[in-house]
Amino acid sequence: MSEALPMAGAAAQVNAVGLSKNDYRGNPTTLCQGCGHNSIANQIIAACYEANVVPEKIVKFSGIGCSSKSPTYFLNRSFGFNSLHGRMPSLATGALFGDYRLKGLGVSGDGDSASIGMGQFKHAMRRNVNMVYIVENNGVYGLTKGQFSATADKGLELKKQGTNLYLPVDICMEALASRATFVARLFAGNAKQVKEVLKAALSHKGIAVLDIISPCVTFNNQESSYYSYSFGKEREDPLHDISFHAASEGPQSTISYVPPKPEIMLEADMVDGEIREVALHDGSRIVLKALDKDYDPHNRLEAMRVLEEAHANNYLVTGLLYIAPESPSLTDLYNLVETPLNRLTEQELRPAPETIHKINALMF
Amino acid sequence: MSEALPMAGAAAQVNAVGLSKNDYRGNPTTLCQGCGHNSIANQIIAACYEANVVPEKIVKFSGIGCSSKSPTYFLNRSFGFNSLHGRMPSLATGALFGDYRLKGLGVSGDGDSASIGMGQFKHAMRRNVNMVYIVENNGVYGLTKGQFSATADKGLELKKQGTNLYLPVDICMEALASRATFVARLFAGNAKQVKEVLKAALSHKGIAVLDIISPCVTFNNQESSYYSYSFGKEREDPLHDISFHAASEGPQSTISYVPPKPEIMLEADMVDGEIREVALHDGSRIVLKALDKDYDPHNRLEAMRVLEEAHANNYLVTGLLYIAPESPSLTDLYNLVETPLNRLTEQELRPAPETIHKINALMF
Amino acid sequence: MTQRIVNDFSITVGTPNGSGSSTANNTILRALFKMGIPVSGKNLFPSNIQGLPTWYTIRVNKDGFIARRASHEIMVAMNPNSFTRDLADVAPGGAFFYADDIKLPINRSDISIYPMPVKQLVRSNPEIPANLRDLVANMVYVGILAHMIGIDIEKIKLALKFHFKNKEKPIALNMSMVKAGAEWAAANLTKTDPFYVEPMNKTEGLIMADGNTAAALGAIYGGVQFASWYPITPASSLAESLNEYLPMLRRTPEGKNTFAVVQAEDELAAIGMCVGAGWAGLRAMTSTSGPGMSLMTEYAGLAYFAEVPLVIWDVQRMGPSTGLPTRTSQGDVAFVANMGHGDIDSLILLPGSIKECFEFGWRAFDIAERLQTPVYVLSDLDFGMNQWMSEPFEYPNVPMDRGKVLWEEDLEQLKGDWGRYRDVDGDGIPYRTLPGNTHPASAYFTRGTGHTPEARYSEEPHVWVAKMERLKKKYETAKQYLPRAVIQKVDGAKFGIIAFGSTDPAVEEARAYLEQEHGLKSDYLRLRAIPFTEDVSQFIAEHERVYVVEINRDGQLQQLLSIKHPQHATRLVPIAYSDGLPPTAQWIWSAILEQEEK
Amino acid sequence: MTQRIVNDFSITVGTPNGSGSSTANNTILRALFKMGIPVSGKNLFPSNIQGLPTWYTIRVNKDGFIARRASHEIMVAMNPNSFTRDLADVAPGGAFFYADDIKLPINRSDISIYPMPVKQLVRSNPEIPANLRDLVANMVYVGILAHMIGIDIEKIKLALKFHFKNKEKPIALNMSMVKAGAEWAAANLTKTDPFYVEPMNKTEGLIMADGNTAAALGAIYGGVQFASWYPITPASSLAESLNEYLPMLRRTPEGKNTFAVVQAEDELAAIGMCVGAGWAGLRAMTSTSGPGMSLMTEYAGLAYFAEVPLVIWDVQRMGPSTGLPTRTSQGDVAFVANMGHGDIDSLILLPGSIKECFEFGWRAFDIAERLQTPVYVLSDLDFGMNQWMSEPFEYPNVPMDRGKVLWEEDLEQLKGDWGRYRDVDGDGIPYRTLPGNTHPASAYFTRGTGHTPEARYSEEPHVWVAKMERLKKKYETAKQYLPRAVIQKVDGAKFGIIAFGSTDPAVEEARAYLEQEHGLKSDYLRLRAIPFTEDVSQFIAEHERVYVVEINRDGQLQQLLSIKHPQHATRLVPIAYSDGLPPTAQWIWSAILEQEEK
Ligand SMILES: Cc1ncc(C[n+]2csc(CCOP(=O)(O)OP(=O)(O)O)c2C)c(N)n1
Ligand SMILES: Cc1ncc(C[n+]2csc(CCOP(=O)(O)OP(=O)(O)O)c2C)c(N)n1
Ligand code: SF4
Ligand code: SF4
Ligand SMILES: [Mg+2]
Ligand SMILES: [Mg+2]
Repeated sequence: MSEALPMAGAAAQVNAVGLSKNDYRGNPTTLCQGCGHNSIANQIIAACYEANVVPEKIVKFSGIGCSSKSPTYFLNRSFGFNSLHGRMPSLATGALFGDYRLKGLGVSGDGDSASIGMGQFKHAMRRNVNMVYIVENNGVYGLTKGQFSATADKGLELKKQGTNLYLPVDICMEALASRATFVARLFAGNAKQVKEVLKAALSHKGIAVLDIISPCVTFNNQESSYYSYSFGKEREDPLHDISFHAASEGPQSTISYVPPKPEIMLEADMVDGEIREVALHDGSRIVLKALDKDYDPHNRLEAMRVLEEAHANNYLVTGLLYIAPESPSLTDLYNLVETPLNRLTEQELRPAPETIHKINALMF
Repeated sequence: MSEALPMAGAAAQVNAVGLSKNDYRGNPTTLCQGCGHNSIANQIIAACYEANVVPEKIVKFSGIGCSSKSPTYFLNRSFGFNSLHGRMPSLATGALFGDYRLKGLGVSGDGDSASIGMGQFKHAMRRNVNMVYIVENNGVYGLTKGQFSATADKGLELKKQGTNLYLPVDICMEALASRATFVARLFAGNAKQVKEVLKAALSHKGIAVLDIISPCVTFNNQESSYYSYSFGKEREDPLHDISFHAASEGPQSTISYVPPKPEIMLEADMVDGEIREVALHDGSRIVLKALDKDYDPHNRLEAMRVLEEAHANNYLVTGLLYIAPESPSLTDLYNLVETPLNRLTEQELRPAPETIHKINALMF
Repeated sequence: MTQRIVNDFSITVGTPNGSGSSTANNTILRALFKMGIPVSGKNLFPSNIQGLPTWYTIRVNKDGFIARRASHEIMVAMNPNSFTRDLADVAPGGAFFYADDIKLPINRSDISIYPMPVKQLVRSNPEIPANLRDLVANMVYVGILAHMIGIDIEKIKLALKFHFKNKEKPIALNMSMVKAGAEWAAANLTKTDPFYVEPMNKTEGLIMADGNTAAALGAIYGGVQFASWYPITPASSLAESLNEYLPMLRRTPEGKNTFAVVQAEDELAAIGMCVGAGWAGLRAMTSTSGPGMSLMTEYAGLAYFAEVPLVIWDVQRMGPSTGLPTRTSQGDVAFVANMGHGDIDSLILLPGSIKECFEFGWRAFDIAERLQTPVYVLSDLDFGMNQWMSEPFEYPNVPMDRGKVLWEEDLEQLKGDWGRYRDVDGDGIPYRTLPGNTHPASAYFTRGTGHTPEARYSEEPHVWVAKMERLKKKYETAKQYLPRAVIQKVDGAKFGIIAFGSTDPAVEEARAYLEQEHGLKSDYLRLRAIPFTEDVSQFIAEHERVYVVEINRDGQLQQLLSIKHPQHATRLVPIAYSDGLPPTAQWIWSAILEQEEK
Repeated sequence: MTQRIVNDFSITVGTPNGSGSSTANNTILRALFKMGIPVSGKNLFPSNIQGLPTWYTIRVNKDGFIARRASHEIMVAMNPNSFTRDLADVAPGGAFFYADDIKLPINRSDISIYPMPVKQLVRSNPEIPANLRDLVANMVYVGILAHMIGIDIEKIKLALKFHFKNKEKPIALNMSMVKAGAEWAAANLTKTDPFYVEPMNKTEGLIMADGNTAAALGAIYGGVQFASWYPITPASSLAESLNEYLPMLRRTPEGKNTFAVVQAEDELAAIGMCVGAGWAGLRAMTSTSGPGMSLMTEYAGLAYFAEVPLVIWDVQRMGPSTGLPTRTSQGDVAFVANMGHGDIDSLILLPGSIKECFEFGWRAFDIAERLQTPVYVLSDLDFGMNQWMSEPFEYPNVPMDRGKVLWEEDLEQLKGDWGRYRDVDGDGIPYRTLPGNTHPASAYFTRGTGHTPEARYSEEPHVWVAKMERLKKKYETAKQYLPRAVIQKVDGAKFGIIAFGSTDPAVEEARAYLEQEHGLKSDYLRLRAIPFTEDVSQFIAEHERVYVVEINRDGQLQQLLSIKHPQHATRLVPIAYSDGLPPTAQWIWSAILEQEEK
């Protein structure tokens, strides 16, 4: 529809697929000023632009919440579906069968994914649905005005809500327990890292879970919370710097939203300060820089250990925690025809007339 | 109701609370002969009898499935509620507020808890609901005739269902990720271990998750599956022998279903072959015997490691994986009056008449 | 001995659940069918896998009336736990066959009693491996019955051949027991009952199928591209039939799939996936029963409001709640008509035969995509899980209707000027684009919140009202795409009958009875869709009394008809009853008689 | 200058959402209320936290008609984004106040225009910290308005005192801006509009409250013991009010709680917990809105069938689907009446005032426990989230009815001979025991599947039918426990009106208008519960035309009335409309006039 068209006549700078940054924008935000979710939306725009994503090859999904509103704030040229509270994963799962060449980009909240949506969230990971799954994690229900979500810390106090009595859900731990194939924890205030991990996630085949701590400036900005900016900034403990190299710089076919390139495999063993490349399914790469220690993002248990340690020591660990680059995504498992399902014709879909006799013959 | 009364005039042997084993029985099973669920029901009867549980102090819960039918096969003198598919946890959570002195005993299936019930299952653990939560895990939907459940192994083949395409849910890993305070994996064929861990679980304050591999003889008994008896027996890798010592042998007050005794705390550090006692909230104890190695069931990460290792090496690890004996259970957090809520009178529940004026005065 | 009673009685077999009697029972059914005699077979089974009593009741009727009957002329008692009751249930003058290892008192002298040495005959056959003995034991009663009432052994062989897909070993094994039974009966039993079957030619050209298989096949011919489901009785076999037949019918020569079937983690997810797939342009369906329908409510409302096509099969079982999972009902009509908070209109298809299960299997997609809305197909356990005689399935007689979809070239022509929810054609149906469309103006944003014709968020009161009124218009438009009612009128009808779904055979039989025995002629409208089309209103207007027959407590369809026909509300008399069993003609005619004689 | 118009107009304030205008608006409302003038205030706000346009509309009416009006005599425009529209919306002859930093064209000469130097006045007050400037800016228009229409500054102070719980600092800060505004207006503005307020004595003895607070307080006086909930607009503040008032009213002298409130992970769990708690003998409740209701469907069906008491508040918002989360509606009536697959009957309470929100808050528990079934209370956003004048809350005038519960001593007397689902008293209501009962015969097993009077599993057809018929009987029994309709009859009434819930003020105003302006007198039945009691049927029978007024598209209540009154179905004329805003009297009278003039 016309609102989604790039501005006519603008002589803007373009990327490898011939699009300007404007082509990646959405409508103006209606979130609060200073909301962490806004900076994430901006990084999505930047990441897609820099990664030469073709917007029509992305499908946006969300549940319900402030976070779930964000898909209207980026990629106006992508289809999008703002579904039901906690039920984005199933919708995305079905929709991505429409055209297996599309990449899902889901934005959810901690209430949306960890409270009401826990079940669907877990099952989307089990299925390795081909999507980037962002949880904009602020520990509260923003849109309904500040109740505790399931990621709020036990003992946290909020004015109208009293004390939170229940243990927090750790999104990354859940992702690991469900064998998600790409798991990262980020901090919305750290724009560059968000952008780089986003680019990596967009190149990953299967589900990439990004737990992005994204403070709610309006309802949860106390000193005692993980999810407030000030606290987040202090406690943040970056695991890696990640920078993204597109495998190809030339204009891409419209079939793939990410530049396809020969695969570059990950080398073994890392030492402190070493730069490590992780090969992604499509041949593009991410480069990991180990800041603190030899961290191997291919080891699930190690990722759990790092999370446990962080939990025990009360700090946030950010970066790419885990990646399993070779797992087939859901649609890969279905032995589908090459033409996207939603472009098949009647001839291709309706069995030939003569088959009906065979079928009737089977009915006795 | 009269069906639940012990047989009149029977001169049976009685336990410390003066009940015979008959007082713990239920109706005859309607499950298939040889179903793993039946042996678990029998162990529940034995465990409750031996642990001197007062049946009226137990409330049985279940979802829907063959497994969820079992609560009618034991403890006819306990209240029970066969709820909805996947929604037992919420029902139990609410019901146990009725009388905080009651212990929940939930029986669910892998479909019931890991497929449809994933969300509620996880949230019950977050809340540390005061119940024993048994998952009778057979990797299939028994009652609906043999479809894959979420704990079925990826690649598993079943006649009418084809190949399972999705990763299995690991109930114990989920329990650990959600910080359940008591997590064990058992094998229904190993009656003694089931009984002993059950007794320990009944003494635990808060949620005790028992993932009991319980083969479906009718729909999932292939060689390639974890959940068949033959395979289970071979692969089983017992972590500990657990035996339960009731802290008291005398007749118990009707208030507590488990013998209260002075607490015996757990000693630090274990060596191979050592016997370790884990203190439970009510002073009764379990004794752990380390078979393979120094295993510390107080270390969540270690439990995860053991599970990961077992997974990598394709075997089953059974025993008490994790216990956090000191966590308050849900009802403990609510600062409730001593009288059970469901016995409060109108006087106690309706604010005094004069308060209405104060309230009206506040309305402007 | 009294007069021979030929091709007009019921046979009921009582066995413990899970004892493998279904092969035997189906074999009897199929053999009778192959003899050209109209038959039906209904499985009255418990919600249990093994051990509880279960019955299979076969109606044999030369006139083609195949509704269940409550009386059992021939009873085969294989289950000690239901023996006494089975014995009591035999119609006076009937025949009682029983496995002679059941040693229980037999206290009736008004019926013929035939003991069957089942165990003995099985054990005496050395070819039968010990572990299969219990299984093939059931074939003994097939053989004995065959001899005693005259079932053609060759037709039994045909049935077994079909059942075992021509595999010789099991066919031979089972046939040996059938023969052993027949021979034993010939040598040892004296027939004292009057019941016989004789060949006819009333089933020629017909097939034998259950409604779930028919629905799945229909969907496959309708080009189903995506199905998500969660197991539940009695709907599971619908999705399982998709799994069975899709690979056969819908793979490319290269062996690639033009479909995907996903077993979801629950019904919330099953419908969520379907809504996603339908939105993305796939012919998407899900199938479930009552509890699953309840869980699908929220997503159903979204699909209605966001205008996403999908097909939902509700194979009804007995509710409320978990109810009787293995018993039939038509109890979800009112719920489905109101499925979702807020103002909702539901398009509902009501197949009334196995052939229509097939037909609505494909047609539902055309309707859903044309109207861009969920289409509910209400079947039930009786259709879904029982074998029925049926006209053969007919290849779809119209091309697929994919509805109003704009692809790249369409947008090119429109110069990108389109709006997802604009009512361009005045029929209330807007145009849509599908993800994957690469035209830069193709994308739009879908939501369950208020939106303008351009699909932008809006809370404006007039925008909301306009949207809701357009949806209402669409509901009106729908009528022209829905199957008309099937109306039978006769001269001198005293009243009308409205029914739908699996009650049709019972209604037809009741009509015949009322006419023959009481001279009460009736017109009959078999409803096939909601909203009600003009012909339905006219039918009601033409009759002073219209009996609305349905298998539920509250007369749910009658209520919906009342709402839409306030001027005739008092004419609509509910004949509503639901006890879990398929309806009998007697229930209908006696209820009508009671009213008519008032 | 034209004639003074006193105490009869509307004031509407347009601000950006989240700009803190609610203190200012509530202050105006409360001050007017304290002046003794009938008022109402309605917040027309977007589903957004900060930035989108929002309006607050105050009706001032000396005759006590406090329904919303569509015309705005006084408009205060604080939001550049809605400025143009706000300007256009002022009634001819009205007054337009605006923040003078908004520099947009003003193209009307038929109204009075008053610029307000808001920013300037705020900045010129050195006592106001920079970070609070935006917040208190709104007090400027309070002050200006006060001066211009005559709001008593002392009453404003009272309102602020209440708002800030007597905390001096904020009261002083805000009052300083009110005064600055008033003084500036006195010095700089010349009044050219006719609108004034003057003190009256029409609010004496009344309170000011919202329906969610009232409901929560009512529940507390009803002895609520367990509440589980999941946040959702517009229901959240009901549970949050429980959290606020329970500790004050329901702690023992030792500081222990006689209640528990659990925030569930979603609505499936919220109702599940409630069913558990209700089953265990607690007065259990949950509160939600449309989407949550949809999700509660499956458990609601179980509670109906297993006969578990609980109370469900549905604070209705605009559906279907996510709809307009911050707009009001009465759109869930049909859904709730059919909430669950299978045959369902729902007990529904329909509070029609804030006082009734309180009353039904406690009464719902009595009814639920007496009938052992879910009780739905349908409120709506207009009640739930807006401030209303109200009669004071009344202490419950009857003792609690805990229904038929057997404790240890009862079972002792019965010698353990009881059955959970036996209809001992012939009223369809059985007896129950509660977990924790230590009598060895107390326990029973509850299920959503078919069961005998002794609570044993059963699939027997007659057992099922008996159970369902008993439930129907219980539904009949219910009528004697439900609140009767409130009926107003006048001599010479030409027709009847049926309405419920928050439409009452608009209906009353419409009736007055129709009588005064058109000589059309009407009788009025305010419905307070479903099922319909005899008085409702009689009311319908007494009128040739009965207008059924409701805020939805489909005339849902009218449909339910039609079903139950087929003989009068044509008399029931739906006056149904729903655009998200609270109804106006004009909508009702014009719709009725249109019909009457036909
Ligand atoms: C079924 C249902 N229940 C409740 C709601 C109300 N609701 C809207 S957003 C929301 C919470 C959102 O929290 P989160 O996902 O953390 O997003 P945030 O606003 O914090 O970004 C809730 C409870 C709803 N829309 N649907
Ligand atoms: C909402 C709903 N969906 C589906 C069903 C049908 N159903 C009954 S039991 C069951 C699966 C049970 O599997 P599991 O929990 O593993 O138990 P098992 O029978 O294997 O012991 C299903 C899908 C149902 N009762 N309710
Ligand atoms: S309320 Fe919180 S989460 Fe929502 S938009 Fe505002 S800052 Fe963001
Ligand atoms: S079907 Fe499987 S799970 Fe169910 S009772 Fe039989 S053996 Fe057990
Ligand atoms: Mg949040
Ligand atoms: Mg199972």
